[in-house]
Amino acid sequence: MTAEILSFETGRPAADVTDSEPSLVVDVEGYEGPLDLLLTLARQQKVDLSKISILALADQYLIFIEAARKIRLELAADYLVMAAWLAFLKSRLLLPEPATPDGPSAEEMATALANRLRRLEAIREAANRLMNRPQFQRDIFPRGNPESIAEIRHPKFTATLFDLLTAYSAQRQQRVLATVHLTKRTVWSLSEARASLERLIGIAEDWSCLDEYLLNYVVDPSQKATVFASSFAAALELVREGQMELNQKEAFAPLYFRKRPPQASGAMSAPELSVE
Amino acid sequence: MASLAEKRMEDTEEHSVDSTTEPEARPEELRLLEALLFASAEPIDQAALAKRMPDGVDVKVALAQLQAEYATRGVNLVRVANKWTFRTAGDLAWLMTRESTETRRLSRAAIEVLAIIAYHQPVTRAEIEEIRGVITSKGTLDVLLETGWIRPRGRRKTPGRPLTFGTTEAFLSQFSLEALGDLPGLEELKGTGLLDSRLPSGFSVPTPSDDVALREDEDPLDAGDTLELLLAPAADPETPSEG
Amino acid sequence: MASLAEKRMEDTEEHSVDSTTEPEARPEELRLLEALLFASAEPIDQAALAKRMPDGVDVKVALAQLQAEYATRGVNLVRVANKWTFRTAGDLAWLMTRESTETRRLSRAAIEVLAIIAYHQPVTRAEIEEIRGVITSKGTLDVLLETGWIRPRGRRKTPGRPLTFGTTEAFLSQFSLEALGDLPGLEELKGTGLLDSRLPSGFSVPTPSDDVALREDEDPLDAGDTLELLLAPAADPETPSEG
Repeated sequence: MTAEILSFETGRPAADVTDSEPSLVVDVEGYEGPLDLLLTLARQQKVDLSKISILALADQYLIFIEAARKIRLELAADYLVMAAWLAFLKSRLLLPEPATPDGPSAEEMATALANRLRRLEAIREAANRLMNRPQFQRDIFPRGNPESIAEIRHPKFTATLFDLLTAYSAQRQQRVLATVHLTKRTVWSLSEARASLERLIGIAEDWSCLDEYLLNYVVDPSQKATVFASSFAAALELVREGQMELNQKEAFAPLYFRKRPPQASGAMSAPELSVE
Repeated sequence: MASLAEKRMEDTEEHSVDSTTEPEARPEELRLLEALLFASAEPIDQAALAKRMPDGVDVKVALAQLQAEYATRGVNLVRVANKWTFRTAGDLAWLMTRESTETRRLSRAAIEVLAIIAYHQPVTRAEIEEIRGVITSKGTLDVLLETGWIRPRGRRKTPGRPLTFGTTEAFLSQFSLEALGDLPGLEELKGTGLLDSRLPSGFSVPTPSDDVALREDEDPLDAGDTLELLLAPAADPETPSEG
Repeated sequence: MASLAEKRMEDTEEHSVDSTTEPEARPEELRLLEALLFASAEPIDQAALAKRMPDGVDVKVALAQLQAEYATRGVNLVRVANKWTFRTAGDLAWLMTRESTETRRLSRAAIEVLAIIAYHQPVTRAEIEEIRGVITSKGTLDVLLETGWIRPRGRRKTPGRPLTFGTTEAFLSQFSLEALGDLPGLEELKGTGLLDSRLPSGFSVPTPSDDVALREDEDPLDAGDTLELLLAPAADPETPSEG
């Protein structure tokens, strides 16, 4: 996998130097991209990354890539781009700086690369330390047999006074109406009222107060309303028929009636219903 | 981890009130045992514990020591069916419960029974049934007793000595009534349209009273009733008598 | 430590109250706290604990006391993501080997990406790739999302509105971190200026933050993101903000 052994001093594969096995095992599969490869190469300089020789590193990288190409190892474009960039950087580093530098100087570019490497290394170190922390469920454990917190439920019942009264009224009423059949409503029918009025007319030759008569007539006060209503309707009918005259001074004033005088019987077409 | 541990130790020193003896003095096997017992999903027997302990540790002694250490704590080391486990102290059971209230609506039947008890109290179950025309299920009364709004107040002096029911102070409180006499009477019920105005003349609505004094036809509850009717809330002796 | 402990012992002797001989001297709230925390498998925050404690108990002080008491035991009281929980001591990992719990082995790439997210959060995929100098495969992020340790937290206000990633409470819990500030080596990293994504190392060194509040250059996730990123664990709205 990662059997590249490159000599820092020469920038050439160590295998060449120690002319034992001539084979240099070059394999990029073990690397997470060119930066990873560069970092591995840089580590072999065995110095603080801040003091690394970018020039030497570029050489190492280019040799590695060259070796890989020789054995027709398929290289991802990333690696080639980096190789081209490093070749460019190397030439800039070797040449004297142009008088008017536009853009970053070669030194700055080299520092930037060194910083990237330092940062990658730092994050790897951090990752390492992170993973070496005691991990939950691997090194340290929670309560194995947790005790559950029992839930005691207190029901809170709701009901309103309205519910209560409705329920009470409904069932009381229901029971009453179910057993005691509805008492027959005592209502004065129109014919009843007419018959009574006809009897009254026989007595009333002069103006008489209808209300008083009715009151005398009605026994049960609760029937007052129905007696009034029916009598009034019957009275209107009798007036229309010319048998009776009605008189009321104003709205809601007592209603007076009398038997229609006989002389007026001829003028039936104009019944007198005067409301002054 | 090292840094955290150190940090924790520093905290320790800051707050070191009167924590136990020198930690160094505590035998390591107690640490091991407590960690094992804490993390185990089930109680562990002594043999299984011994298997994980370093050689030469007297597990029995260590367990006894650990048990003694935890005896006064909120968590105790207990032996259950010959296996060891940590359990929260028995006297802290109250702490391990969470109380919650859930709102429940009373059933129609329950409200009806409640209303009859309110207006007709003291009233027996048979009387409630007579008014409603249906059998009252045990469950309905149980639910009402659970609400705390009704209580058995005595026994009717009739054959079978049936329980008489009445309402409680909680009932008044629930329905925002100052006294039971505030329940609307016949005319008011008619006025609100709840009762039909055409009801027969014989129809009446009792004037409700929750006077705690027993009526003439009531006996006090029997001594055994309290046990028999666990659900029934105790009558509040402080309830003032209401007209 | 030893000298301090001795000093403490002297202080104790002055008052002639030795806590070990008189277990009754231990404040009751410590019993309550230890029962609650011991029984629970899940960390509990201080507010929730305070709710269960009697009035007048300074829960913070009591927790510190309890933490100190347990610091040298096989079970420690630790704070994880601002919540308190008992856990077995880290140095007893050898004892706790469990046959069934096999932790997933993350690939080297996944570990690196996780570390970058932890130390640089909120961070976009492009920024992760910039640091690693290599494309991050979709699979790597998927695996990390599946662990529940990272989450997409928003979108960076830059062209393309890339997702920003951050860590979760589960991450803190997994690595026994009280807060992100406890990340190992964080101070050194900040000191070197290497945390800054810009090159060369600049003046301002950003501090990683898993504060749920979005940064100025972050937008909230889109409504569609929830569907698109089913793997992403939901953000815990209760997470208190961390510096």
